[in-house]
Amino acid sequence: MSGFAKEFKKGIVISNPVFVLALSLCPVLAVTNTLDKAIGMSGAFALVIIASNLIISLMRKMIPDIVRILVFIIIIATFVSIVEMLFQAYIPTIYSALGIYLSLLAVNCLILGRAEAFASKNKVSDSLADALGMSIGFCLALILISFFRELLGKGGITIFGNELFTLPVLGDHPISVFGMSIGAFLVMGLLVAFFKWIGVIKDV
Amino acid sequence: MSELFSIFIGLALINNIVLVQFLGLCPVLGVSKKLGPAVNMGLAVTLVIFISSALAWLANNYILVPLQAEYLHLIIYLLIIGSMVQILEILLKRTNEKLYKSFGLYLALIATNCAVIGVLLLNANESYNFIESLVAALGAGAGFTLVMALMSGIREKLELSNIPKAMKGLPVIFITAALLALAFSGFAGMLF
Amino acid sequence: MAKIKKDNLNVTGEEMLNSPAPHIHSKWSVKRTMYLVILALMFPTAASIYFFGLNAILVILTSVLAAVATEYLIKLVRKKKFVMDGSAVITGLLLALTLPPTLPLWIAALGSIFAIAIVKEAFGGLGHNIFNPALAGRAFIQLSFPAPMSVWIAPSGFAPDAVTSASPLSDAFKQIGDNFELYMDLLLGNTSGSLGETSALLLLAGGIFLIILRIIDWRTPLAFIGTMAILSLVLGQDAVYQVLSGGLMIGAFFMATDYVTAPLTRTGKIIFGAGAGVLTIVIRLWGGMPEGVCYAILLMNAAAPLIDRYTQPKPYGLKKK
Amino acid sequence: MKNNILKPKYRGIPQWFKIPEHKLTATNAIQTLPLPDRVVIPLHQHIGPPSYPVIKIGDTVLTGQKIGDSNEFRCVPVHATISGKVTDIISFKDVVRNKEQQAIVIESDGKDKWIDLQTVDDPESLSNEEIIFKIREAGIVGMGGAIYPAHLKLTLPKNGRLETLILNGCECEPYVTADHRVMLEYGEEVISGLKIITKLISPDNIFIAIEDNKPDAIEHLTGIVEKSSLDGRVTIVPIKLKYPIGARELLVKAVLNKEVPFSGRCRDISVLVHNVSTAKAIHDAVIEGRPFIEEVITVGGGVNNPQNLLIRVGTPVKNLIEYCGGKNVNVNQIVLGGPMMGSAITDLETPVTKGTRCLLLKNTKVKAEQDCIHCGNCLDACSMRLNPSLLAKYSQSGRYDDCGEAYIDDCIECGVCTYVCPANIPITQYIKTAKQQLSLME
Repeated sequence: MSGFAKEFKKGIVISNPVFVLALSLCPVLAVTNTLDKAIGMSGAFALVIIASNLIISLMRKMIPDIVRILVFIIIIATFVSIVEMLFQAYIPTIYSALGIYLSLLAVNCLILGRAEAFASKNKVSDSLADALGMSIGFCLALILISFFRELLGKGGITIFGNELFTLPVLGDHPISVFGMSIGAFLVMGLLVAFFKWIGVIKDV
Repeated sequence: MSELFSIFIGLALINNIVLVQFLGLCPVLGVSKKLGPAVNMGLAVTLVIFISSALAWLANNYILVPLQAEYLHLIIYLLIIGSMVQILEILLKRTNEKLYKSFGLYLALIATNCAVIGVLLLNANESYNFIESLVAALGAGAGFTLVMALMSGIREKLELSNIPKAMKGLPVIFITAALLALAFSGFAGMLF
Repeated sequence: MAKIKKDNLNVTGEEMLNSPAPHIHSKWSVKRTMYLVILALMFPTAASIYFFGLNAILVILTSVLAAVATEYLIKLVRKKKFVMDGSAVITGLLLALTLPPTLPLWIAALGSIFAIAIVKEAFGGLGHNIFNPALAGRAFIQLSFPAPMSVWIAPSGFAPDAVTSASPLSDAFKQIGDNFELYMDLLLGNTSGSLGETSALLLLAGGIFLIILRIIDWRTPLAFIGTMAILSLVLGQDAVYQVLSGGLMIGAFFMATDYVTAPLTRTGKIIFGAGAGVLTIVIRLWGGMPEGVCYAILLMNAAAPLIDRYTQPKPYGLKKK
Repeated sequence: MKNNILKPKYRGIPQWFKIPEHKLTATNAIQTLPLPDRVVIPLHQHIGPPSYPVIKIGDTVLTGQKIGDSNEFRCVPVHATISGKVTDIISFKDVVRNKEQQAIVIESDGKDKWIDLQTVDDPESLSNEEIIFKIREAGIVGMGGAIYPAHLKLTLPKNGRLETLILNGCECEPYVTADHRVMLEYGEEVISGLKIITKLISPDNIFIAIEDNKPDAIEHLTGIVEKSSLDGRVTIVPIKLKYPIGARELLVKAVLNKEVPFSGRCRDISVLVHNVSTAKAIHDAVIEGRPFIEEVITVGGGVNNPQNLLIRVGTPVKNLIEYCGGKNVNVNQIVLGGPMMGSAITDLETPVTKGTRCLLLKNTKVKAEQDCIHCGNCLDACSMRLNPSLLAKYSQSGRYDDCGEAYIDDCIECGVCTYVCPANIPITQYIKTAKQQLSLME
């Protein structure tokens, strides 16, 4: 089980997919203006990466080397399509808020990267741990970024319609830039800088 | 005519594909260290977006819609892009060795570039007609190339700057992107 | 082989300074340049205080103090020496001059903090920033707080009853008055608008002061204002009005000439000014933003490294290829 | 026939960067420095391969006797500048060329006994080869700062000729007045040297370029030319004084409105530039048979009594300062050469070598280097139209190849960029470092 724990931990801290590897940034930045969207995206991401890692790891001996990337893409795209349909059916508000970025999970470098670098070479349990670790790391990063963006860009935090709290001055005059793409780049840049500064992230 | 112009300006400047829609960020972070490669990448992406937009529109309107299989559009688009990149690579290699050498490396990367698939999905979402799709593709390509060129110019300057240690690398590029997006916000609400 | 003996080398025993050539230096220094710019900025600052009274003083003080304090804190965190070279004061002052007089002070401070911390110091401080800090700060708060950023009051000096009125660039204002009076008001500054954007004449005076002292190059403002004037005529606009109103004067003389963020070369400066002129008129006529100068300069800032790259002078003796 | 006066075509760096002249010693007649007790004569005082000692420690030498030479054609010999005994051959740190080299120490016997001098009355009686041999044997190097062996410049390329000769009387460095005094006091010798050069290369056009702040020198030389056989062939060009107009690249531009090709030489556009003091040395060598052992140097700045001195090569700096009344209290830097291009020395025993035109004592405040603010001053001031700030930044970050691509070879190291830099960045120093690194890479 130590192997499982190791792979699990790796995804959350040591090579956090978002902050350290700087992979799959387009969903990260696009959907983090509210916590709701970030959580929705994290869920979709987890479903797709776990399912595709599982399938690819199971099929790893069957897939011919020469077309493996194509096969991975088709497997991932299939799962993305399934998740899309699930979201559309059960949580339509989040589905429409996520827009094309949900479909874009299909070309997510992170999912494809894990499939190619890990799942296609390792046994099922390790691949599953890897996928779980990556999902949680991804989820934590998204929640962190969206927390700051929503706090500053909306002046308070609201989760699924429940208002948690509102800031005194910013509640009336939120710094709406943080809800825009500028805020996404800004928060992302400052967070990575902060992690580098306190030494969590080493220079790559 | 003005509608087409609005679509072009919309994707190139107002809702810049990179700075506002976050599409194609990986090459902006990865291949923008030097101007030459950055612009080549931009042009290659523009070419791929343009051709695959045309193919995707045809596939969508003549295959998927009649068959009522729109849920398959993601997979179809990916197949179109993948095979097109492959064909382009072979064609370039056969016809123009020099161009292949300057483009070839990036072509493979483009297959998974979210800018390409993103534009196809946007076209489908907005249900643009054929011409509109092509103009949107050109606008997106122009916006992408512009940001690549500006970013590489800035990064060449940053190479010689005394950036704080914690800011070096990714953080300063993100901040630059943020400020670039701030500058581009001047185009917001532009109407012709 | 013996070396020359050290003990009889120096007659007086004093240590002589060993520094590289050249051994003389001009009067130019960063501090001198910065303080001369501040001096030139005193013209529009005085005008803003004359026209907007206490409001102006408060906004300017807040913005400048926030800028200097932010720079000081960041140098402290980075364990670098804080030098009062005046650049933070310029940023704070320039930012304040682009703000409306009634802006809540905390917003002005926020703009200053953003300008110094993110736009300037994150890139390594003076000399390393890509974008003009004051303008980026203004764009930041303009985008975040569009409502308080577009409250304009008529100039009333220290009188307490401020009346909101239309900004010169808003459409409502364009209808009023006979042209000559409007021009005179714009020239003298007797209009509503941002703190420092009111009096074109005093901005011009400050700018010419800097040009005479060779602190700024005449090419940038001339290309900027010239392009604006010509394009206005071509597009059937009132050229005098387009040139005198809004932030063009302060932008052309004080923002577009910012050393750090503008091109180095002379040709580059002309291209920079002309490009900013074109973008300003495009944003003014077709854009959704009330004023284009700020964004035009920021966009040209982004292009400045590329402009520099393609306008390097041809070195002496180099044959054209 | 009257010699025409030409208007210069290039006016140097912009007016607002003009460097103060400080030519305080322009009216001080040249004084001869008393012979030193001891001279230190470096063996490598020119551009080209070094020379080697031809005497041994303990030998007795006469003034003007050759003490160092080598078989290399591009090498020039060095001579004893006083009579006496060779006491030592030491290792010597040459600050001007920033390298370690050998130097011969001679203790004076106080008699200044010369070797036999072969005088020639009419240079026309000698063949060109004989003259060039005499110039080489006399150890003459260019006095304009480049210390390039004079005989090499005077040897015509095979089947080629040099169409234009420019005699350089521009002395643009602040403080320095040595050439100015040479033109006034040794005008006849200068023109005689010019005649010899003219005989050697028979140019179509001869120009004498003198800065317009020396009207007396212009007048004096014009008078001598009019009385000489060169009358009618010479054009006098008064040049507007703006540092670094005396550099040959810029002088060619000012006089002929032509540019020396990139990383080329004046010779490539069929031009020869010679300094007035070199012309005088050529006269001394050919007509009077005297080797190059004396030169005129300005001692300026923080001495009690600034002077133009005629000194023997190898005299320690200390002697010059003492003769000029000692240094002022606040002096903290001694510069061998002009204030713009000279090298600071920390050792008062440092000998004055061939081609040194100035000894400057000054008070320098070292200012801390700040970050570049992109003001563009250096770009506007650079006469060679380079981008010094970029070169300095490339050099700072060790990107020497990029320096090469930014045309660093064009830099003449005049120091103007550093002079005008508001951020006190030692741009010239960075450029020199990069050039050194680039030459090491080759």
